[in-house]
Amino acid sequence: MKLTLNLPAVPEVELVAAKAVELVGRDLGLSSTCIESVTVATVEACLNAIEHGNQRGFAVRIETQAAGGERWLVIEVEDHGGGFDPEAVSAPSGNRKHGSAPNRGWGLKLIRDLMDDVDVQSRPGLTIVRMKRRIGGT
Amino acid sequence: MKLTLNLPAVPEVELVAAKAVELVGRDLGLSSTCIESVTVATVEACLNAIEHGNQRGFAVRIETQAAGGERWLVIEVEDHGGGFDPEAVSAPSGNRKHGSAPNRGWGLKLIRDLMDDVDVQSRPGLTIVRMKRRIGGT
Amino acid sequence: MNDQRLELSSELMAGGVGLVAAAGYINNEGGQAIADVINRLLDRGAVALLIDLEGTRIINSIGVSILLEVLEKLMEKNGRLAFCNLTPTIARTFEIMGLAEYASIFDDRETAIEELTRLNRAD
Amino acid sequence: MNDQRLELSSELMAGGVGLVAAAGYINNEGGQAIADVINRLLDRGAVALLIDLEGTRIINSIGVSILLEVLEKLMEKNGRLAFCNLTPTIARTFEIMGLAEYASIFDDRETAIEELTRLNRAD
Ligand SMILES: Nc1ncnc2c1ncn2[C@@H]1O[C@H](COP(=O)(O)OP(=O)(O)O)[C@@H](O)[C@H]1O
Ligand SMILES: Nc1ncnc2c1ncn2[C@@H]1O[C@H](COP(=O)(O)OP(=O)(O)O)[C@@H](O)[C@H]1O
Repeated sequence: MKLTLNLPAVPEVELVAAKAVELVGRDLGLSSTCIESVTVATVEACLNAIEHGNQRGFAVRIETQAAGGERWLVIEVEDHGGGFDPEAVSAPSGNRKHGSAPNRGWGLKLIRDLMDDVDVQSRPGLTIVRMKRRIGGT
Repeated sequence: MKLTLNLPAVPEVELVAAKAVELVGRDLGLSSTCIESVTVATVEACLNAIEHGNQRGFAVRIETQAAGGERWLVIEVEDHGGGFDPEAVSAPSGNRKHGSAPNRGWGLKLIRDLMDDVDVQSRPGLTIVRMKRRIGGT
Repeated sequence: MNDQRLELSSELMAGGVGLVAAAGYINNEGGQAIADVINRLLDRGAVALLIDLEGTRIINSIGVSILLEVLEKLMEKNGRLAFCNLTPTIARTFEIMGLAEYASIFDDRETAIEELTRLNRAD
Repeated sequence: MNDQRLELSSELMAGGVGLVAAAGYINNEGGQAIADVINRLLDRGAVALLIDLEGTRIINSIGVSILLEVLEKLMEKNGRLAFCNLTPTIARTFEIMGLAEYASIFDDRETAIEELTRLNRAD
Protein backbone atom coordinates (compact mmCIF):
# COMPACT_ATOMS: atom_id res chain seq x y z
CA MET A 1 0.00 0.00 0.00
CA LYS A 2 1.38 3.36 -1.04
CA LEU A 3 -0.34 6.67 -1.44
CA THR A 4 1.21 9.92 -2.60
CA LEU A 5 -0.25 13.39 -2.59
CA ASN A 6 1.36 16.40 -4.25
CA LEU A 7 -0.58 19.30 -2.84
CA PRO A 8 -0.59 23.04 -3.59
CA ALA A 9 -0.67 25.47 -0.66
CA VAL A 10 -4.39 26.27 -0.88
CA PRO A 11 -6.41 26.90 2.29
CA GLU A 12 -7.26 23.76 4.28
CA VAL A 13 -5.49 21.49 1.78
CA GLU A 14 -4.21 19.56 4.84
CA LEU A 15 -7.72 18.06 4.96
CA VAL A 16 -6.94 16.11 1.76
CA ALA A 17 -4.13 14.41 3.69
CA ALA A 18 -6.48 13.96 6.67
CA LYS A 19 -9.02 12.19 4.44
CA ALA A 20 -6.30 9.95 3.03
CA VAL A 21 -5.11 8.98 6.51
CA GLU A 22 -8.71 8.26 7.53
CA LEU A 23 -9.45 5.95 4.58
CA VAL A 24 -6.10 4.15 4.67
CA GLY A 25 -6.44 3.71 8.45
CA ARG A 26 -9.96 2.35 8.10
CA ASP A 27 -8.79 -0.06 5.40
CA LEU A 28 -6.01 -1.24 7.74
CA GLY A 29 -8.60 -1.81 10.46
CA LEU A 30 -7.11 0.78 12.85
CA SER A 31 -9.23 2.15 15.68
CA SER A 32 -10.78 5.56 15.20
CA THR A 33 -8.66 6.87 18.09
CA CYS A 34 -5.48 5.69 16.37
CA ILE A 35 -6.64 7.13 13.06
CA GLU A 36 -7.49 10.45 14.67
CA SER A 37 -4.15 10.82 16.40
CA VAL A 38 -2.24 10.05 13.20
CA THR A 39 -4.50 12.55 11.45
CA VAL A 40 -3.70 15.33 13.93
CA ALA A 41 0.05 14.67 13.55
CA THR A 42 -0.25 14.63 9.75
CA VAL A 43 -2.25 17.86 9.72
CA GLU A 44 0.43 19.57 11.86
CA ALA A 45 3.21 18.41 9.54
CA CYS A 46 1.25 19.67 6.52
CA LEU A 47 0.63 23.03 8.18
CA ASN A 48 4.37 23.41 8.80
CA ALA A 49 5.09 22.49 5.17
CA ILE A 50 2.57 25.12 4.05
CA GLU A 51 3.64 27.85 6.49
CA HIS A 52 7.40 27.35 6.49
CA GLY A 53 7.75 25.79 3.02
CA ASN A 54 8.19 27.81 -0.15
CA GLN A 55 4.45 28.12 -0.87
CA ARG A 56 5.00 26.07 -4.01
CA GLY A 57 3.33 22.99 -2.65
CA PHE A 58 4.46 19.94 -0.73
CA ALA A 59 4.19 16.17 -0.79
CA VAL A 60 2.64 13.64 1.55
CA ARG A 61 3.52 9.93 1.30
CA ILE A 62 1.62 7.31 3.24
CA GLU A 63 2.66 3.68 3.32
CA THR A 64 2.77 0.59 5.48
CA GLN A 65 6.09 -1.05 6.30
CA ALA A 66 7.19 -4.15 8.16
CA ALA A 67 10.35 -3.88 10.27
CA GLY A 68 11.65 -5.67 13.34
CA GLY A 69 8.66 -7.99 13.57
CA GLU A 70 6.28 -5.04 13.65
CA ARG A 71 4.03 -3.31 11.15
CA TRP A 72 4.17 0.44 10.84
CA LEU A 73 2.12 3.13 9.23
CA VAL A 74 4.68 5.57 7.86
CA ILE A 75 3.87 9.10 6.81
CA GLU A 76 6.34 11.47 5.19
CA VAL A 77 5.71 15.14 4.60
CA GLU A 78 8.21 16.86 2.31
CA ASP A 79 8.61 20.51 1.44
CA HIS A 80 11.19 22.56 -0.42
CA GLY A 81 11.32 25.64 1.78
CA GLY A 82 14.24 27.17 3.65
CA GLY A 83 14.53 24.33 6.15
CA PHE A 84 15.44 24.60 9.84
CA ASP A 85 17.43 22.98 12.59
CA PRO A 86 15.00 20.67 14.40
CA GLU A 87 17.40 20.37 17.39
CA ALA A 88 17.24 24.11 17.92
CA VAL A 89 13.45 24.19 18.26
CA SER A 90 12.59 24.49 21.95
CA ALA A 91 9.38 22.95 23.25
CA PRO A 92 6.75 25.54 24.12
CA SER A 93 5.77 25.96 27.73
CA GLY A 94 2.21 25.52 28.96
CA ASN A 95 3.04 27.68 31.98
CA ARG A 96 4.10 30.81 30.18
CA LYS A 97 2.80 34.07 31.60
CA HIS A 98 -0.08 35.67 29.78
CA GLY A 99 1.16 37.92 27.01
CA SER A 100 4.72 36.66 27.25
CA ALA A 101 4.67 34.96 23.85
CA PRO A 102 2.13 33.84 21.31
CA ASN A 103 0.65 30.41 21.96
CA ARG A 104 2.49 28.93 18.99
CA GLY A 105 5.13 26.32 18.42
CA TRP A 106 3.10 23.25 19.38
CA GLY A 107 3.19 21.45 16.03
CA LEU A 108 6.40 19.43 16.41
CA LYS A 109 5.63 18.66 20.06
CA LEU A 110 2.21 17.24 19.10
CA ILE A 111 3.72 15.24 16.24
CA ARG A 112 6.33 13.70 18.56
CA ASP A 113 3.79 12.91 21.29
CA LEU A 114 1.13 11.43 19.01
CA MET A 115 3.41 9.26 16.86
CA ASP A 116 5.72 6.42 17.94
CA ASP A 117 8.77 7.53 16.04
CA VAL A 118 9.58 10.85 14.36
CA ASP A 119 12.59 11.78 12.31
CA VAL A 120 13.11 15.24 10.84
CA GLN A 121 15.66 15.78 8.06
CA SER A 122 16.06 19.37 7.05
CA ARG A 123 18.42 21.49 4.99
CA PRO A 124 17.81 24.56 2.83
CA GLY A 125 15.48 23.41 0.04
CA LEU A 126 14.47 20.05 1.48
CA THR A 127 12.67 19.17 4.68
CA ILE A 128 11.30 15.68 5.30
CA VAL A 129 9.29 14.90 8.42
CA ARG A 130 9.00 11.13 8.73
CA MET A 131 6.46 9.89 11.28
CA LYS A 132 5.82 6.28 12.21
CA ARG A 133 2.99 4.65 14.09
CA ARG A 134 3.06 0.99 15.21
CA ILE A 135 0.00 -0.83 13.91
CA GLY A 136 0.54 -4.41 15.10
CA GLY A 137 2.86 -7.38 14.69
CA THR A 138 3.71 -9.03 11.38
CA MET B 1 -1.94 25.32 -9.55
CA LYS B 2 -1.33 21.63 -9.86
CA LEU B 3 -2.34 18.81 -7.57
CA THR B 4 -1.55 15.13 -8.03
CA LEU B 5 -2.90 12.16 -6.12
CA ASN B 6 -1.58 8.63 -6.48
CA LEU B 7 -4.20 6.55 -4.74
CA PRO B 8 -4.43 2.86 -3.84
CA ALA B 9 -7.72 1.04 -4.46
CA VAL B 10 -8.94 1.14 -0.85
CA PRO B 11 -12.66 1.56 -0.10
CA GLU B 12 -14.00 5.09 -0.59
CA VAL B 13 -10.58 6.42 -1.63
CA GLU B 14 -12.47 8.45 -4.28
CA LEU B 15 -13.38 10.76 -1.36
CA VAL B 16 -9.74 11.90 -1.20
CA ALA B 17 -10.15 13.16 -4.77
CA ALA B 18 -13.54 14.66 -3.83
CA LYS B 19 -11.93 16.59 -0.97
CA ALA B 20 -9.18 17.83 -3.29
CA VAL B 21 -11.74 19.07 -5.84
CA GLU B 22 -13.68 20.79 -3.06
CA LEU B 23 -10.69 22.68 -1.66
CA VAL B 24 -9.22 23.62 -5.04
CA GLY B 25 -12.67 24.73 -6.22
CA ARG B 26 -13.18 26.82 -3.11
CA ASP B 27 -9.75 28.41 -3.56
CA LEU B 28 -10.68 29.25 -7.17
CA GLY B 29 -13.89 30.85 -5.92
CA LEU B 30 -16.18 28.44 -7.76
CA SER B 31 -19.81 28.11 -6.66
CA SER B 32 -20.72 25.14 -4.50
CA THR B 33 -22.97 23.86 -7.31
CA CYS B 34 -20.05 23.94 -9.74
CA ILE B 35 -17.76 22.28 -7.21
CA GLU B 36 -20.33 19.58 -6.49
CA SER B 37 -20.88 18.72 -10.12
CA VAL B 38 -17.13 18.45 -10.79
CA THR B 39 -16.90 16.32 -7.65
CA VAL B 40 -19.56 13.88 -8.85
CA ALA B 41 -17.81 13.54 -12.23
CA THR B 42 -14.44 13.02 -10.54
CA VAL B 43 -15.86 10.42 -8.17
CA GLU B 44 -17.33 8.49 -11.14
CA ALA B 45 -14.01 8.53 -12.99
CA CYS B 46 -12.22 7.30 -9.85
CA LEU B 47 -14.76 4.51 -9.36
CA ASN B 48 -14.15 3.34 -12.93
CA ALA B 49 -10.39 3.44 -12.39
CA ILE B 50 -10.85 1.37 -9.23
CA GLU B 51 -13.37 -1.09 -10.65
CA HIS B 52 -12.00 -1.53 -14.15
CA GLY B 53 -8.35 -0.70 -13.44
CA ASN B 54 -5.79 -3.24 -12.32
CA GLN B 55 -6.47 -2.75 -8.59
CA ARG B 56 -2.95 -1.43 -8.24
CA GLY B 57 -4.00 2.12 -7.77
CA PHE B 58 -4.63 5.07 -10.04
CA ALA B 59 -3.73 8.73 -10.39
CA VAL B 60 -5.77 11.92 -10.27
CA ARG B 61 -4.35 15.19 -11.59
CA ILE B 62 -6.13 18.48 -11.02
CA GLU B 63 -4.98 21.72 -12.61
CA THR B 64 -6.15 25.00 -14.02
CA GLN B 65 -5.41 25.92 -17.63
CA ALA B 66 -5.98 28.92 -19.84
CA ALA B 67 -6.91 28.27 -23.46
CA GLY B 68 -8.85 30.17 -26.10
CA GLY B 69 -9.48 33.15 -23.83
CA GLU B 70 -11.08 30.90 -21.20
CA ARG B 71 -9.96 29.38 -17.94
CA TRP B 72 -10.53 25.70 -17.32
CA LEU B 73 -10.41 23.36 -14.41
CA VAL B 74 -8.90 20.18 -15.84
CA ILE B 75 -9.07 16.82 -14.11
CA GLU B 76 -7.35 13.70 -15.37
CA VAL B 77 -7.91 10.23 -13.96
CA GLU B 78 -5.41 7.62 -15.09
CA ASP B 79 -5.35 3.88 -14.51
CA HIS B 80 -3.29 0.99 -15.83
CA GLY B 81 -5.98 -1.62 -16.26
CA GLY B 82 -7.10 -3.50 -19.38
CA GLY B 83 -8.61 -0.46 -21.05
CA PHE B 84 -11.74 -0.31 -23.19
CA ASP B 85 -13.18 1.21 -26.33
CA PRO B 86 -15.08 4.30 -25.20
CA GLU B 87 -16.93 4.50 -28.55
CA ALA B 88 -18.38 1.05 -27.97
CA VAL B 89 -19.97 1.96 -24.65
CA SER B 90 -23.68 2.53 -25.22
CA ALA B 91 -25.55 4.98 -23.04
CA PRO B 92 -27.85 3.28 -20.55
CA SER B 93 -31.58 3.70 -20.96
CA GLY B 94 -33.77 5.23 -18.30
CA ASN B 95 -36.76 3.45 -19.80
CA ARG B 96 -35.56 -0.12 -19.51
CA LYS B 97 -38.10 -2.70 -18.33
CA HIS B 98 -37.79 -3.82 -14.73
CA GLY B 99 -35.37 -6.70 -14.42
CA SER B 100 -34.10 -6.31 -17.98
CA ALA B 101 -30.61 -5.26 -16.94
CA PRO B 102 -28.87 -3.97 -13.87
CA ASN B 103 -29.12 -0.24 -13.36
CA ARG B 104 -25.45 0.23 -14.17
CA GLY B 105 -23.42 1.97 -16.80
CA TRP B 106 -24.20 5.55 -15.81
CA GLY B 107 -20.69 6.69 -14.92
CA LEU B 108 -19.47 7.92 -18.31
CA LYS B 109 -22.87 9.45 -19.12
CA LEU B 110 -22.78 11.47 -15.88
CA ILE B 111 -19.19 12.56 -16.51
CA ARG B 112 -20.07 13.79 -20.01
CA ASP B 113 -23.21 15.60 -18.86
CA LEU B 114 -21.66 17.27 -15.82
CA MET B 115 -18.41 18.44 -17.44
CA ASP B 116 -17.95 20.79 -20.42
CA ASP B 117 -15.47 18.66 -22.32
CA VAL B 118 -14.48 15.02 -21.87
CA ASP B 119 -11.83 13.05 -23.69
CA VAL B 120 -11.15 9.38 -23.02
CA GLN B 121 -7.91 7.80 -24.22
CA SER B 122 -7.72 4.07 -23.61
CA ARG B 123 -5.57 1.14 -24.63
CA PRO B 124 -4.54 -1.99 -22.74
CA GLY B 125 -2.49 -0.81 -19.78
CA LEU B 126 -3.34 2.91 -19.95
CA THR B 127 -6.64 4.72 -19.66
CA ILE B 128 -6.82 8.49 -19.22
CA VAL B 129 -10.13 10.24 -18.69
CA ARG B 130 -9.60 13.96 -19.18
CA MET B 131 -12.46 16.18 -18.03
CA LYS B 132 -12.65 19.95 -18.38
CA ARG B 133 -14.90 22.49 -16.79
CA ARG B 134 -15.02 26.16 -17.88
CA ILE B 135 -14.43 28.44 -14.89
CA GLY B 136 -14.44 31.93 -16.43
CA GLY B 137 -12.59 34.13 -18.87
CA THR B 138 -8.89 34.94 -18.67
CA MET C 1 -13.55 11.98 10.54
CA ASN C 2 -16.38 9.71 9.51
CA ASP C 3 -18.29 12.76 8.44
CA GLN C 4 -19.06 11.29 5.06
CA ARG C 5 -20.50 8.01 6.36
CA LEU C 6 -24.23 8.02 5.79
CA GLU C 7 -26.27 9.06 8.80
CA LEU C 8 -29.82 7.75 8.61
CA SER C 9 -32.96 8.37 10.58
CA SER C 10 -36.49 7.27 9.76
CA GLU C 11 -40.03 7.75 10.94
CA LEU C 12 -43.46 6.44 9.93
CA MET C 13 -45.86 9.35 10.01
CA ALA C 14 -49.64 9.57 10.18
CA GLY C 15 -51.14 9.27 6.71
CA GLY C 16 -48.82 6.44 5.62
CA VAL C 17 -45.82 8.64 4.78
CA GLY C 18 -42.47 7.07 5.60
CA LEU C 19 -39.73 9.65 6.12
CA VAL C 20 -36.05 8.81 5.66
CA ALA C 21 -33.42 11.47 6.36
CA ALA C 22 -30.02 10.64 4.87
CA ALA C 23 -26.89 12.76 5.33
CA GLY C 24 -23.53 11.69 3.95
CA TYR C 25 -22.14 9.82 0.96
CA ILE C 26 -24.68 7.82 -1.03
CA ASN C 27 -22.57 5.09 -2.57
CA ASN C 28 -23.21 1.35 -2.82
CA GLU C 29 -23.37 0.94 0.95
CA GLY C 30 -25.26 4.16 1.56
CA GLY C 31 -27.85 3.38 -1.14
CA GLN C 32 -28.31 -0.10 0.29
CA ALA C 33 -28.76 1.30 3.79
CA ILE C 34 -31.52 3.60 2.50
CA ALA C 35 -33.17 0.67 0.67
CA ASP C 36 -33.15 -1.39 3.89
CA VAL C 37 -34.74 1.38 5.93
CA ILE C 38 -37.39 1.84 3.23
CA ASN C 39 -38.22 -1.87 3.24
CA ARG C 40 -38.78 -1.73 6.98
CA LEU C 41 -41.06 1.29 6.59
CA LEU C 42 -43.05 -0.54 3.88
CA ASP C 43 -43.43 -3.55 6.18
CA ARG C 44 -44.82 -1.21 8.81
CA GLY C 45 -47.44 0.10 6.39
CA ALA C 46 -45.91 3.08 4.62
CA VAL C 47 -47.46 3.74 1.19
CA ALA C 48 -45.41 6.80 0.25
CA LEU C 49 -41.74 7.37 0.97
CA LEU C 50 -39.99 10.70 1.34
CA ILE C 51 -36.20 10.79 1.28
CA ASP C 52 -34.81 14.00 2.74
CA LEU C 53 -31.26 14.54 1.44
CA GLU C 54 -30.41 17.62 3.47
CA GLY C 55 -26.78 17.11 4.45
CA THR C 56 -26.03 14.90 1.44
CA ARG C 57 -23.52 16.46 -0.95
CA ILE C 58 -21.85 13.47 -2.61
CA ILE C 59 -23.54 10.64 -4.43
CA ASN C 60 -22.38 8.14 -6.99
CA SER C 61 -24.10 6.33 -9.82
CA ILE C 62 -24.12 2.99 -8.00
CA GLY C 63 -25.85 4.54 -5.00
CA VAL C 64 -28.42 6.26 -7.21
CA SER C 65 -28.99 3.06 -9.20
CA ILE C 66 -30.01 1.36 -5.94
CA LEU C 67 -32.54 4.16 -5.40
CA LEU C 68 -33.77 3.49 -8.97
CA GLU C 69 -34.40 -0.12 -8.02
CA VAL C 70 -36.28 0.98 -4.91
CA LEU C 71 -38.41 3.23 -7.13
CA GLU C 72 -39.21 0.39 -9.52
CA LYS C 73 -40.26 -1.89 -6.71
CA LEU C 74 -42.42 0.83 -5.20
CA MET C 75 -44.12 1.60 -8.53
CA GLU C 76 -45.07 -2.07 -8.92
CA LYS C 77 -46.92 -1.80 -5.63
CA ASN C 78 -48.44 1.58 -6.57
CA GLY C 79 -46.41 3.25 -3.88
CA ARG C 80 -44.84 6.69 -4.23
CA LEU C 81 -41.28 7.92 -3.87
CA ALA C 82 -40.37 11.54 -3.29
CA PHE C 83 -37.24 13.51 -2.45
CA CYS C 84 -36.61 16.87 -0.84
CA ASN C 85 -33.66 19.14 -0.06
CA LEU C 86 -31.64 18.16 -3.14
CA THR C 87 -28.63 20.23 -4.13
CA PRO C 88 -28.80 21.37 -7.78
CA THR C 89 -26.14 18.79 -8.69
CA ILE C 90 -28.00 15.92 -7.07
CA ALA C 91 -31.25 17.03 -8.73
CA ARG C 92 -29.43 17.09 -12.05
CA THR C 93 -27.96 13.64 -11.49
CA PHE C 94 -31.45 12.31 -10.70
CA GLU C 95 -32.68 13.83 -13.97
CA ILE C 96 -29.84 12.38 -16.03
CA MET C 97 -30.39 8.94 -14.54
CA GLY C 98 -34.18 9.07 -15.01
CA LEU C 99 -35.05 9.00 -11.32
CA ALA C 100 -36.68 12.43 -11.52
CA GLU C 101 -39.12 11.12 -14.13
CA TYR C 102 -41.09 8.91 -11.75
CA ALA C 103 -40.18 10.29 -8.32
CA SER C 104 -41.47 13.66 -7.14
CA ILE C 105 -38.97 16.28 -6.10
CA PHE C 106 -39.91 18.88 -3.50
CA ASP C 107 -37.96 21.84 -2.20
CA ASP C 108 -38.51 21.21 1.48
CA ARG C 109 -39.79 18.62 3.87
CA GLU C 110 -43.02 20.38 4.89
CA THR C 111 -44.32 20.85 1.35
CA ALA C 112 -43.43 17.25 0.53
CA ILE C 113 -45.20 15.76 3.55
CA GLU C 114 -48.31 17.85 2.97
CA GLU C 115 -48.56 16.83 -0.65
CA LEU C 116 -47.84 13.13 -0.04
CA THR C 117 -50.39 12.97 2.79
CA ARG C 118 -52.98 14.63 0.52
CA LEU C 119 -52.29 12.13 -2.28
CA ASN C 120 -52.47 9.17 0.10
CA ARG C 121 -55.85 10.38 1.36
CA ALA C 122 -57.10 10.79 -2.20
CA ASP C 123 -56.27 7.16 -3.09
CA MET D 1 -18.94 18.91 0.82
CA ASN D 2 -18.45 21.58 3.43
CA ASP D 3 -18.78 18.91 6.07
CA GLN D 4 -15.58 19.98 7.75
CA ARG D 5 -16.46 23.65 8.06
CA LEU D 6 -17.17 24.47 11.67
CA GLU D 7 -20.85 24.47 12.59
CA LEU D 8 -21.53 26.55 15.66
CA SER D 9 -24.52 27.05 17.89
CA SER D 10 -24.67 28.82 21.22
CA GLU D 11 -27.04 29.42 24.07
CA LEU D 12 -26.96 31.33 27.36
CA MET D 13 -28.54 29.14 30.00
CA ALA D 14 -30.00 29.89 33.40
CA GLY D 15 -27.27 29.93 36.04
CA GLY D 16 -24.83 31.90 33.87
CA VAL D 17 -23.59 28.95 31.82
CA GLY D 18 -22.85 29.77 28.19
CA LEU D 19 -23.03 26.72 25.93
CA VAL D 20 -21.17 26.56 22.61
CA ALA D 21 -21.58 23.49 20.40
CA ALA D 22 -18.90 23.22 17.73
CA ALA D 23 -18.78 20.53 15.07
CA GLY D 24 -16.14 20.49 12.34
CA TYR D 25 -12.51 21.46 11.89
CA ILE D 26 -11.06 23.65 14.63
CA ASN D 27 -8.29 25.50 12.83
CA ASN D 28 -7.38 29.18 12.88
CA GLU D 29 -10.77 30.25 11.53
CA GLY D 30 -12.73 27.72 13.58
CA GLY D 31 -10.95 28.65 16.82
CA GLN D 32 -11.55 32.33 16.12
CA ALA D 33 -15.24 31.67 15.44
CA ILE D 34 -15.53 29.93 18.83
CA ALA D 35 -13.71 32.82 20.53
CA ASP D 36 -16.13 35.33 18.95
CA VAL D 37 -19.18 33.39 20.10
CA ILE D 38 -17.73 33.16 23.61
CA ASN D 39 -17.11 36.90 23.74
CA ARG D 40 -20.75 37.51 22.84
CA LEU D 41 -21.89 35.13 25.60
CA LEU D 42 -19.63 36.91 28.11
CA ASP D 43 -21.14 40.26 27.09
CA ARG D 44 -24.56 38.77 27.75
CA GLY D 45 -23.56 37.76 31.27
CA ALA D 46 -22.13 34.24 31.04
CA VAL D 47 -19.69 33.44 33.86
CA ALA D 48 -18.88 29.84 32.87
CA LEU D 49 -18.44 28.55 29.33
CA LEU D 50 -19.02 25.01 28.15
CA ILE D 51 -17.72 23.98 24.72
CA ASP D 52 -19.36 20.81 23.44
CA LEU D 53 -17.13 19.22 20.79
CA GLU D 54 -19.43 16.41 19.76
CA GLY D 55 -19.00 16.18 16.00
CA THR D 56 -15.47 17.62 16.08
CA ARG D 57 -12.82 15.14 14.97
CA ILE D 58 -10.05 17.32 13.57
CA ILE D 59 -8.27 20.13 15.33
CA ASN D 60 -4.94 21.81 14.83
CA SER D 61 -2.50 23.49 17.17
CA ILE D 62 -3.35 26.97 15.94
CA GLY D 63 -7.05 26.41 16.65
CA VAL D 64 -6.30 25.03 20.11
CA SER D 65 -3.90 27.90 20.86
CA ILE D 66 -6.79 30.31 20.26
CA LEU D 67 -8.81 28.35 22.83
CA LEU D 68 -5.82 28.69 25.20
CA GLU D 69 -6.00 32.45 24.80
CA VAL D 70 -9.72 32.38 25.52
CA LEU D 71 -8.99 30.37 28.67
CA GLU D 72 -6.37 32.88 29.85
CA LYS D 73 -8.73 35.80 29.36
CA LEU D 74 -11.50 33.97 31.21
CA MET D 75 -9.22 33.10 34.13
CA GLU D 76 -8.28 36.76 34.52
CA LYS D 77 -11.98 37.51 35.00
CA ASN D 78 -12.42 34.51 37.33
CA GLY D 79 -14.60 32.82 34.73
CA ARG D 80 -14.59 29.10 34.03
CA LEU D 81 -14.02 27.11 30.83
CA ALA D 82 -15.13 23.52 30.38
CA PHE D 83 -15.32 21.01 27.53
CA CYS D 84 -17.40 17.92 26.92
CA ASN D 85 -17.66 15.16 24.32
CA LEU D 86 -13.95 15.11 23.47
CA THR D 87 -12.54 12.22 21.46
CA PRO D 88 -9.55 10.58 23.17
CA THR D 89 -7.22 12.25 20.65
CA ILE D 90 -8.63 15.71 21.26
CA ALA D 91 -8.46 15.16 25.04
CA ARG D 92 -4.84 14.12 24.64
CA THR D 93 -4.03 17.17 22.52
CA PHE D 94 -5.59 19.40 25.18
CA GLU D 95 -3.38 17.70 27.78
CA ILE D 96 -0.21 18.06 25.72
CA MET D 97 -0.93 21.73 25.12
CA GLY D 98 -1.79 22.45 28.74
CA LEU D 99 -5.43 23.35 28.14
CA ALA D 100 -6.62 20.43 30.28
CA GLU D 101 -4.76 21.83 33.27
CA TYR D 102 -7.03 24.82 33.81
CA ALA D 103 -10.17 23.85 31.91
CA SER D 104 -12.50 21.12 33.21
CA ILE D 105 -13.25 18.18 30.97
CA PHE D 106 -16.57 16.36 31.25
CA ASP D 107 -17.82 13.27 29.47
CA ASP D 108 -21.21 14.61 28.48
CA ARG D 109 -23.18 17.80 28.33
CA GLU D 110 -25.61 17.04 31.17
CA THR D 111 -22.92 16.35 33.77
CA ALA D 112 -21.01 19.44 32.68
CA ILE D 113 -23.99 21.79 32.89
CA GLU D 114 -25.01 20.45 36.30
CA GLU D 115 -21.54 20.90 37.72
CA LEU D 116 -20.97 24.36 36.21
CA THR D 117 -24.35 25.58 37.45
CA ARG D 118 -23.56 24.25 40.93
CA LEU D 119 -20.17 26.00 40.95
CA ASN D 120 -21.66 29.30 39.72
CA ARG D 121 -24.23 29.14 42.51
CA ALA D 122 -21.50 28.43 45.07
CA ASP D 123 -19.54 31.56 44.06
N1 LIG E 1 8.79 22.36 7.40
C1 LIG E 1 9.48 23.32 8.04
N2 LIG E 1 10.32 24.13 7.38
C2 LIG E 1 11.01 25.10 8.01
N3 LIG E 1 10.90 25.35 9.34
C3 LIG E 1 10.08 24.59 10.07
C4 LIG E 1 9.32 23.53 9.48
N4 LIG E 1 8.60 22.93 10.45
C5 LIG E 1 8.89 23.58 11.59
N5 LIG E 1 9.79 24.58 11.38
C6 LIG E 1 10.35 25.50 12.38
O1 LIG E 1 10.14 24.96 13.67
C7 LIG E 1 9.37 25.85 14.48
C8 LIG E 1 8.41 25.07 15.36
O2 LIG E 1 7.44 24.41 14.57
P1 LIG E 1 6.10 23.94 15.23
O3 LIG E 1 6.44 23.21 16.48
O4 LIG E 1 5.33 23.17 14.25
O5 LIG E 1 5.33 25.25 15.62
P2 LIG E 1 4.80 26.48 14.74
O6 LIG E 1 4.78 26.06 13.30
O7 LIG E 1 3.44 26.72 15.29
O8 LIG E 1 5.76 27.61 15.01
C9 LIG E 1 8.65 26.74 13.48
O9 LIG E 1 8.33 27.99 14.03
C10 LIG E 1 9.68 26.85 12.37
O10 LIG E 1 10.65 27.81 12.66
N1 LIG F 1 -11.19 3.04 -16.63
C1 LIG F 1 -11.79 2.05 -17.32
N2 LIG F 1 -11.09 0.96 -17.70
C2 LIG F 1 -11.67 -0.03 -18.40
N3 LIG F 1 -12.98 -0.02 -18.76
C3 LIG F 1 -13.74 1.03 -18.41
C4 LIG F 1 -13.19 2.12 -17.68
N4 LIG F 1 -14.17 3.03 -17.49
C5 LIG F 1 -15.26 2.53 -18.06
N5 LIG F 1 -15.02 1.32 -18.64
C6 LIG F 1 -15.97 0.48 -19.38
O1 LIG F 1 -17.08 1.25 -19.77
C7 LIG F 1 -18.28 0.74 -19.20
C8 LIG F 1 -19.22 1.83 -18.83
O2 LIG F 1 -18.65 2.57 -17.75
P1 LIG F 1 -19.59 3.45 -16.86
O3 LIG F 1 -20.44 4.27 -17.75
O4 LIG F 1 -18.76 4.22 -15.91
O5 LIG F 1 -20.52 2.44 -16.08
P2 LIG F 1 -20.20 1.25 -15.06
O6 LIG F 1 -18.80 1.43 -14.59
O7 LIG F 1 -21.23 1.45 -14.00
O8 LIG F 1 -20.42 0.01 -15.85
C9 LIG F 1 -17.83 -0.13 -18.04
O9 LIG F 1 -18.74 -1.15 -17.75
C10 LIG F 1 -16.50 -0.66 -18.52
O10 LIG F 1 -16.69 -1.75 -19.35
